[in-house]
Amino acid sequence: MPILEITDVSAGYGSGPDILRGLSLEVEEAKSYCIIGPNGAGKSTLFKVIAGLLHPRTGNVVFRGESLARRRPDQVLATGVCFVPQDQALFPEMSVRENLIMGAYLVKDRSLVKERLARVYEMFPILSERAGQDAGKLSGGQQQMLAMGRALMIDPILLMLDEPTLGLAPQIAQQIFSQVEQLKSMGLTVVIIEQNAQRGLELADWGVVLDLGIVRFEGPSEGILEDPRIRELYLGKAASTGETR
Amino acid sequence: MIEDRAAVGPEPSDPEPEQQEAQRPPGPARYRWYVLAAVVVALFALPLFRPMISSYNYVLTLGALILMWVAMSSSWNILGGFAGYISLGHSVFMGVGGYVAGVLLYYHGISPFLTAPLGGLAAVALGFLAGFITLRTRGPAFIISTIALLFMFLLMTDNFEYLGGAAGLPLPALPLSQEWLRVPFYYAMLLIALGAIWTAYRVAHSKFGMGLRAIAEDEVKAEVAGVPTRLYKISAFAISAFWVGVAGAIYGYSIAFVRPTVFFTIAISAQMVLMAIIGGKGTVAGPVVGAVLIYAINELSLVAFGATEFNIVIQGTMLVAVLLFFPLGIVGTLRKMNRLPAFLNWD
Amino acid sequence: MTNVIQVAILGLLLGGVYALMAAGLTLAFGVMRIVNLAHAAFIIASAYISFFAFEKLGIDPLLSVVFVMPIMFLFGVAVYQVLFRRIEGSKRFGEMTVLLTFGIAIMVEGLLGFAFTGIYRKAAPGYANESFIVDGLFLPQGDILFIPKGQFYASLLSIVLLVALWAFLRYSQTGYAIRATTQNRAAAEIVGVNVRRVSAISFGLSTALAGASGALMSYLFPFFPFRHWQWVAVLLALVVLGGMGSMKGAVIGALVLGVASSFVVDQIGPTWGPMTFYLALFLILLIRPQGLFGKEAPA
Amino acid sequence: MGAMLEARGLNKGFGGIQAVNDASFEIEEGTITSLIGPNGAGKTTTFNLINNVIRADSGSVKFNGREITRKMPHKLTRLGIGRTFQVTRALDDMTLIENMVVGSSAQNLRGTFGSRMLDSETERALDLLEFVGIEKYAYSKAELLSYGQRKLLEFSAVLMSNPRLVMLDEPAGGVNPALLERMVDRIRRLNEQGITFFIVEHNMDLVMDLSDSVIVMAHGEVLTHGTPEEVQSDGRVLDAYLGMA
Repeated sequence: MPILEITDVSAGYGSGPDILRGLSLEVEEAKSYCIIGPNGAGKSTLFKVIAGLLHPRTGNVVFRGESLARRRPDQVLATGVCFVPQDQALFPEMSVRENLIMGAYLVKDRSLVKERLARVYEMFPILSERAGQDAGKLSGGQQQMLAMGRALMIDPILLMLDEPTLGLAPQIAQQIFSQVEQLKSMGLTVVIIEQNAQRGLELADWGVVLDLGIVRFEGPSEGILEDPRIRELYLGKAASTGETR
Repeated sequence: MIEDRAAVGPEPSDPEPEQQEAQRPPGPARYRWYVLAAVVVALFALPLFRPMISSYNYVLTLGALILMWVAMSSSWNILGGFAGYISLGHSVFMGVGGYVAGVLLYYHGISPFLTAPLGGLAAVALGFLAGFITLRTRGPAFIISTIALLFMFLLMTDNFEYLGGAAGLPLPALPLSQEWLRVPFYYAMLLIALGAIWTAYRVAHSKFGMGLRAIAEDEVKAEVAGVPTRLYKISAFAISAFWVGVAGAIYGYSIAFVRPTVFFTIAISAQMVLMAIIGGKGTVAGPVVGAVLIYAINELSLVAFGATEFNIVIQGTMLVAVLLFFPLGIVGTLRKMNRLPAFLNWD
Repeated sequence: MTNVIQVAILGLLLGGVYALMAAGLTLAFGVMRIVNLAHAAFIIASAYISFFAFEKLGIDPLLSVVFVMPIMFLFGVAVYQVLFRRIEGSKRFGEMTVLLTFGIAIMVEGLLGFAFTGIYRKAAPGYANESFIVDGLFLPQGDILFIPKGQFYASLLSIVLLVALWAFLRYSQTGYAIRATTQNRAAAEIVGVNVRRVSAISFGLSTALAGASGALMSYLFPFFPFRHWQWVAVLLALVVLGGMGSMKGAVIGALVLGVASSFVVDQIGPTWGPMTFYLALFLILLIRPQGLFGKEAPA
Repeated sequence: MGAMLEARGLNKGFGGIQAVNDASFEIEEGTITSLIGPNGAGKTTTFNLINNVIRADSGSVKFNGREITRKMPHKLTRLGIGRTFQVTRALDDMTLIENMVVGSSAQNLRGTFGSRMLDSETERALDLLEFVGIEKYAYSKAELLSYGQRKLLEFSAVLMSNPRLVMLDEPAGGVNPALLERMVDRIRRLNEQGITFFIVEHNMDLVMDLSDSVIVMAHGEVLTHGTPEEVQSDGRVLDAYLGMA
């Protein structure tokens, strides 16, 4: 029984063309997904549609029986769907602690906020060390951890991470991955867009390959990278067949 | 990240928008020139019909003022309409023109009818200088700096003895009998208005004007396309100052004094902005239509209500209403609806 | 030496009031990118309320903030809902807000002129013409300092309000949301802030601050409807100087320029005071177009 | 005789992230060179650094042996470097013809304040619009064009200034196959006439088909530079896309 059902969604920006072109996808509870695909495939757009930041032109997004397609972002968040965008989207002049508290903006119970804050600090000790520092002054990796930590403050059911390791050194990226691993083990449903496809797929139960605004193919994450269609997707038709021009 | 904000996949369908044929759009109907020529001839001939006009001086004064506003809002439009840089302190140039001519008359006895172009050039010089500094910013900060420029000049003229301080300089009247006194001012303003419209028309129909419109739409794109944006912006500022300065010179003479509060008040700048926006900023005809209309409304409400405050309320309300409902102004909106009379299509 | 201290004190007292006035303007710009040219018109409108409350009902201008601020808050929320919501997301939003508020300023000015005519007003509560006198202490023998009571109270109230604003922004739930929206509107949406609601509240707060400033203005400075232009020019100069949207920049700018203008007044003459602000504005545009605490705009 | 375009040690950081890191490359005259790489590799930033829309932190750019690092963009256009934008920035409120002519250099005051368009310019603009096949919209406003047609407009407008080097930022993004074919054909024909192309593009079929040489960027650095075949068979390139580097 999927918790998130995306059916036939088309979406685009302003008066621009459709970026998602009738995309359908099902996400099951407590499983983890890695979305890969070349630039321009519509990966980030898909996340924005789910998060309510972009309304689909056609199709529907249903989360646990409720339609999200016309909801405001804060209403989507309240259902337990949380989005960590690619550009981290922190509040640069707020301290780490304040950023985390902002993450629980919709949580009215103060003691609950405190509890979760402690849990995030435990999971990301570096954030607790830097609690008083402005978020804008953190390193790239720390900012990413803060973005993830902030997402946890709402205690999400479904967590969407858009390229969490973008621009990070391999070692730092490794840390981020192990933290995602931890989130998984906590029972969260995680959907991740990851450039480091190999690592991302290792982490995930299920791989989804997007191209040109639709799901090109999906399957258990092992073996996806060996699929010859992958090479073609990233390096052109000639590359997959081994022929040259 | 910087890249791929709007990464896009191929488009399955690329609907061809509905289009007319590839010809050049039909040229503007010819009769518009007859209409315009007739209007200009009528304006030149107006003072000749003295016996037929009951309140001759009132009509000429009114005519001169409307023409002055036509000139000033048309000039404002070159910077604010074409280039998209809103100046809320444009009357500073009127004051510069007024004071240059006023000083030359008061201290040296040279008639403003001769020195008005000098007033305009002084305004141009200030335009260059101010543009050089204020055009380093864009948007709100630029607008604010134009207001500050205006108040700087108010303060300075208020405090310079040479310029007569807050009381200003009284100017000797034109040595003419009362009955002919308004005629030279009327003709001067008519020439100024025609000059300003011509300038706006030339700018609109030049590479320069096209560059300004590109700047208004997307400055970075314009620059990369090859438009020297900084030079063009500063030039637009300076050019848009010229006729305002000339008009100021004649206006000071016509009221027989120059005084800081006559020129350096935001109300006068506001008027220019209002006229251009209501008429349609960025079009050549818009400011002309706006100036005539607003001035007519002002006069009517003065006659009807007598209170200037009420006038101001109407102006503010009109500005807000036009911005919210017809941001393109009268001419712009009519054109969009394809309802613009041919004789007003000057672009 | 005593004179220098005296001038500096007067400047600081003035700067405190300027800071309060500029804070409201900065709040509106920071959260919603609204350049409110009508801010000073709102201040003058509020000054009339306080003035008449004093003249007719004998309510002390300093106390009148208790009702002027809520009135202006509601007024601001209404203005936001009626005017700004409909242009949100439009192409040239910044420019639109300037022109719209320009129109509003003209309207308010006209209405005030219509209702109260153009004559100068100034409330005169008892303390307005009294001073505290400081002597002894560290001062040379025989020298004394005057601290005008009216300005002292005004400055004190400004500080109280600014601190309250600071605490509100820093510790309240809504304050968090306002700061978050200021710093990163998209991120605020992501964490569940209803940015439209926050915008309405912020604009209301901004006009409420104008209300408080007006209460102070009613007895500190003579006012009449047309005066708001001079004020808004000075306040906007302050806001640009501080780096548009930076509260810290606006407050520091207000204090520094308050003192600077006070020295200009002392040394050159009272009419040159505002010149300090304009000159500072052009100087900063030449050296650092993004303002003291502003950030460089991306390409 | 050096290369036509020579970038040396370009650097640009945004906040904590090094968008372009010590990038050096050369583009030979008469070639079609593509710049590819995963998201966030710094491709568009590199473009922006070359024509100085964004100022480089360090490094230099030479065009035909001439230092152009600090030159204003409009001067570069005059020197013969044309450039399109990723998100098409057509001047919506202007007609296609005006879009074409707006940048053409007015040589003197007469040219600047004389007629909006010279007959020769109109003719050339019409020719170029015809060349890309959108001449029937010549006197309509650009806002009426579809997304793909805008790309063609942008492409043809760049040609107005008789550039020697044309930089295209994602010419194929959002363009339907028919229009795309047209675009590719036109690029080829112009290249045969001796115009050098430098292209950022995601459509790998197009890149591999069209390019004489391909520069691959990842993490702001130039990873490799070679022929399409070399790049396609270079294991590091796919690894860079899939994050396995």
